[in-house]
Amino acid sequence: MTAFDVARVREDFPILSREINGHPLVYLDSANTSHKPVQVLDVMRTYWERHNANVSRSVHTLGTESTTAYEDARAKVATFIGARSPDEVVFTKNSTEAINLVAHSLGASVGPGDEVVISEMEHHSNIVPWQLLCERTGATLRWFGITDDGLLDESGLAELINERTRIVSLVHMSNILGTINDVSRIIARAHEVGAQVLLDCSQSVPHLPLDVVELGADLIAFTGHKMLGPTGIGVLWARADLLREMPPFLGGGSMIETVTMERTTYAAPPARFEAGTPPIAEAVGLGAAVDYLSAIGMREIHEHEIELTGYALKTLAGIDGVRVYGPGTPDGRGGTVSFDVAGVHPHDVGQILDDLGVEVRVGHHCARPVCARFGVSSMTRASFYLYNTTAEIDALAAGVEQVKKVFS
Amino acid sequence: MTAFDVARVREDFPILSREINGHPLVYLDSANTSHKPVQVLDVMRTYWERHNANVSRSVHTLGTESTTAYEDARAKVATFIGARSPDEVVFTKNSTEAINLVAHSLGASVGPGDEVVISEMEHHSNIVPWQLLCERTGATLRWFGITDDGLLDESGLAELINERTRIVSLVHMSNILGTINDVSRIIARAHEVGAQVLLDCSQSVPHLPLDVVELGADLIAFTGHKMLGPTGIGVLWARADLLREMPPFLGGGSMIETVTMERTTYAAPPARFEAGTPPIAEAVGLGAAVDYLSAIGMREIHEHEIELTGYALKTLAGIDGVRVYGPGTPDGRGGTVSFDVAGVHPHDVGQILDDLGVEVRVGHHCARPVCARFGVSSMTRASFYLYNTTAEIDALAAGVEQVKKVFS
Amino acid sequence: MTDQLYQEIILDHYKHPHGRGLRDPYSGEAHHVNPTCGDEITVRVTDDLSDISYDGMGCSISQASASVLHELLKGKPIGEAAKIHEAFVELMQGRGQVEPDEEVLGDGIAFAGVARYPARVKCALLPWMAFKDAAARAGVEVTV
Amino acid sequence: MTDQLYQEIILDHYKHPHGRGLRDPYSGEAHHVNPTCGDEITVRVTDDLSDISYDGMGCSISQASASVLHELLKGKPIGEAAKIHEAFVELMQGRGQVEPDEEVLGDGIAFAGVARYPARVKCALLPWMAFKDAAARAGVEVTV
Ligand SMILES: Cc1ncc(COP(=O)(O)O)c(C=O)c1O
Ligand SMILES: Cc1ncc(COP(=O)(O)O)c(C=O)c1O
Repeated sequence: MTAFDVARVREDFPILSREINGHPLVYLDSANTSHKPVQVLDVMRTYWERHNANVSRSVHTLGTESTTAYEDARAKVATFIGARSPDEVVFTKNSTEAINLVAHSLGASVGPGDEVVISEMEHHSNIVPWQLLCERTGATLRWFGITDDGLLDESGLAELINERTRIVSLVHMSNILGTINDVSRIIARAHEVGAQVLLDCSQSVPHLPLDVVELGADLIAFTGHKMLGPTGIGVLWARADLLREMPPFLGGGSMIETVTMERTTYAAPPARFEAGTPPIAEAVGLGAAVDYLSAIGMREIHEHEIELTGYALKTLAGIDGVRVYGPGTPDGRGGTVSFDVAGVHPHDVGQILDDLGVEVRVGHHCARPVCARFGVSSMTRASFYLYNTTAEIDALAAGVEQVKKVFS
Repeated sequence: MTAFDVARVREDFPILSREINGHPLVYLDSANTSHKPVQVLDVMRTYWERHNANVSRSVHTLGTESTTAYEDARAKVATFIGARSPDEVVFTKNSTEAINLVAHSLGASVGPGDEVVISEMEHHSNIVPWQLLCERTGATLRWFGITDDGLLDESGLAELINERTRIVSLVHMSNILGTINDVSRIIARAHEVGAQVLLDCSQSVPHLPLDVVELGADLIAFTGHKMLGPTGIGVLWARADLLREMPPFLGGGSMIETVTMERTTYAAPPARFEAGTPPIAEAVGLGAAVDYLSAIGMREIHEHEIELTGYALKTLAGIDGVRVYGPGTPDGRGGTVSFDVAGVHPHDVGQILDDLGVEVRVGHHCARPVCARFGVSSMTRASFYLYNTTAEIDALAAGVEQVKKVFS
Repeated sequence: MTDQLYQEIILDHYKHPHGRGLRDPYSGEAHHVNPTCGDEITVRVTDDLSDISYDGMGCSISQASASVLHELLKGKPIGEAAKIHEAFVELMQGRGQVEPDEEVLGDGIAFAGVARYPARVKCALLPWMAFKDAAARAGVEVTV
Repeated sequence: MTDQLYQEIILDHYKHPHGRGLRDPYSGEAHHVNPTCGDEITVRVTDDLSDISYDGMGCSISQASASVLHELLKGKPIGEAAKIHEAFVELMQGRGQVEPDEEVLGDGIAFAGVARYPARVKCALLPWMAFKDAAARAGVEVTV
């Protein structure tokens, strides 16, 4: 593909031809979950109809084909994020499990007096695992704040990350403010004091070109269903040398070397962290998703989204009574735009928009501390992906006018 | 369906028309993973092409449809196992996660001096989580042995399960010996001393009519991919009152009530145990699998498998040099038959069989202690499901003769 | 479509809520949260239901529902309040199949349309569930 | 099909293994397990490779591979052993695309067919990986 052609892209997504309440579907909720192109669905169907078997356990032909398909998917994901080796890629069920895995495995050596640092901008999935870890171990949880512009407040960096800090876990792109955090200074400081850095890339990997070596974090987590893949699959990437030292989290089949009644030894990574039958078809689907994204080009996708975001910010700014949260220009932010319609509760905004076929998310977006920070209990959020158009943003704007009419 | 018609059943499974190495596929590895009927694949495809959205988070139409589909699947699974309420059904990624969940959640109140009881017959997924729990907490792991006939050795029951016992976790049907454990005495004894009983029903729920209330255990675990469903989904069932008292395991989105920086409170079960975006399409697929199984009838399926097992035991007994492990008759055992061909390593048996299109599993079947108990490092296993035929067992027998020829 | 949901009666109660604000004295209080959207409500009751007061943040449906609750249950004999409570919950959980009785539910019948929106049923029920808890803490059982 | 896998040479080595059994003296020992199937092998080497002894349980491929390893590497100068080791590993990991050199690999060329069976490559490599570890422990690096 030479030029990005959104009309052609849309043809790959059967659901986009659906009607909602008599209107064409305008899906602006991809930060919640993305739709799947036929290319992904077909690969999974073929897997099930031709190659289905369990992996890593059978010498038979189907088992070998399945294992190859599963490991090829791992290699594709590794290439997609610039990992040095497929062995750095662990398949989990979603981002949330990947983060919990780290909280338990790296967290196993954390104790009283140690500190874990997160931020006020985190998704609940990057808050609760650390609260639970601190409860289990007596470590202290500390937080970066958010500036009025919706950026990480780094003013206290040198004190916040100190020699007691063991783990720093931050969102790379906020799922509510859209902010793309430039984490280079924080990573540098963390490494200075010997702390490990986990980045929650659930919103960045699907939308930006990302290279783990350049990024410089020690671990990252992301999730398949937000990047055109199926539900039931997520990824933990970690530096090979770190992963090798991490103790297992879930125990069971396929993560062992030898099991005896007295004592069990564990397989090398990534197997060590993949107990039980993994999400095989889902990994294969994610591999196909990554192929699809790569064929179009992550740079092209990102540029398309910058265009949409700029258009949306301008359009929403032009509507009386609408206030946008987070950075006001597409610089340093992704295609996730949360806003408020004066005097109307987001639930009601979302309901009226749905009536017009416009699907946005309303609520606290699993990021309640961000809502609290901005003094609201919830927000309305429109989020974009490669298949969205500026015409859909016009539909959103028309919907917001309708909202104002109903609640005037 | 009035009478069980295996030819008609086979038509629903596209993969069964495949050829392997020039021979029709003879798939005898369903204890490892089962194939999927078109009915399941179609439901998932329709979900993705028409209703795809995240659950429990969106008020829009797609979100409502997805949530309904997901919760309907929970209700179907609940009915399938006779649960008193859908709220007793927690979706996990597989059996292994379900068992680890229990080991962490129930296990959180276990300490030094406490005892956990499992058996020598367990799958690694029901061994390693308990070894890890005992390492974390200082509790003691104790084991039921296996008799020469491949049954649980209950001779030491009264001492083995005592007032120090907190959790008893046992396999309901062995994935290697085929034994269906009559666990009634063990459950009675465990309840006498106040211990909770988890049954690993990974092999029983797919193959037998099962009612959790009759069974009498406190919790059970099973896995979607072994019961015509997709990978990426498993189930933990637990009594509502027990589940309500269990602390969370994984932390993240959707399992919370309120999150603040200081303190988080948790949702009621099942949501409390489903952190992050759940395997939505996979749950929908499992719901369709349960519909398919119920339409045919679990009793009919079980009877078909008893017939196959009887035929297989007789056929294998008639081959010189073949030794079958586990119970010698279909009484009290399921359609999973492990055997040994004298003088030939299982890897080689499996390879020659695969050459003839016959797919069996070889190795330790994630149950190394069972192999050790019977003095071997591995076994060859044929396992049956509703789509298998006696003709396929004849193909297995012919294959074993070929094995003997090559290695004579 | 959403005309069914946003009936005039509901919008009226939303814009002009009855009995809003927390008052003393009271015998039982409960605070409920909708975990999906973060909406909250606090309800207080006296043990004879002579006052029901409430405050919170929420959408039009949950706010109007609280106002209707106040109007319907305040000052009612306990047995009657229990019946109205049950009728409202039944209406909400009826997936749009239950025919509401205006004699019992008064303005509450405007919520019949909400029952067709599973995601919003929780909003409508939020004050009613909080009321039930508050009443229980005041020693009043509103289960019939 | 499996004729490619179960070449006569392999079956011969399996039925009549060369140099099998653990012997003293030795300078390095390693025990390796194939986690999938539970197969095991123990390999011992002297620091001049004048003896390589082994024992274990395993399938025809892993057992024959150990026998061939013994035949090819025992008594070889370390540099040459390293080359043969590398050639064998390369052949196994070549997915059937590598043409084996009989000059270097001798009976080892019979394993060319194994490379087409990903599930069995681990079996063939099990003794070679154990040997490498044992040699390292004896102070001998077999990486070229
Ligand atoms: C008895 C038994 N328990 C547990 C498991 C683990 O199931 P899963 O791999 O789906 O977690 C299996 C199957 O692999 C099994 O047969
Ligand atoms: C920033 C961020 N982190 C974590 C998650 C959790 O992802 P999942 O629900 O797939 O585990 C999400 C999405 O829900 C997210 O947006």
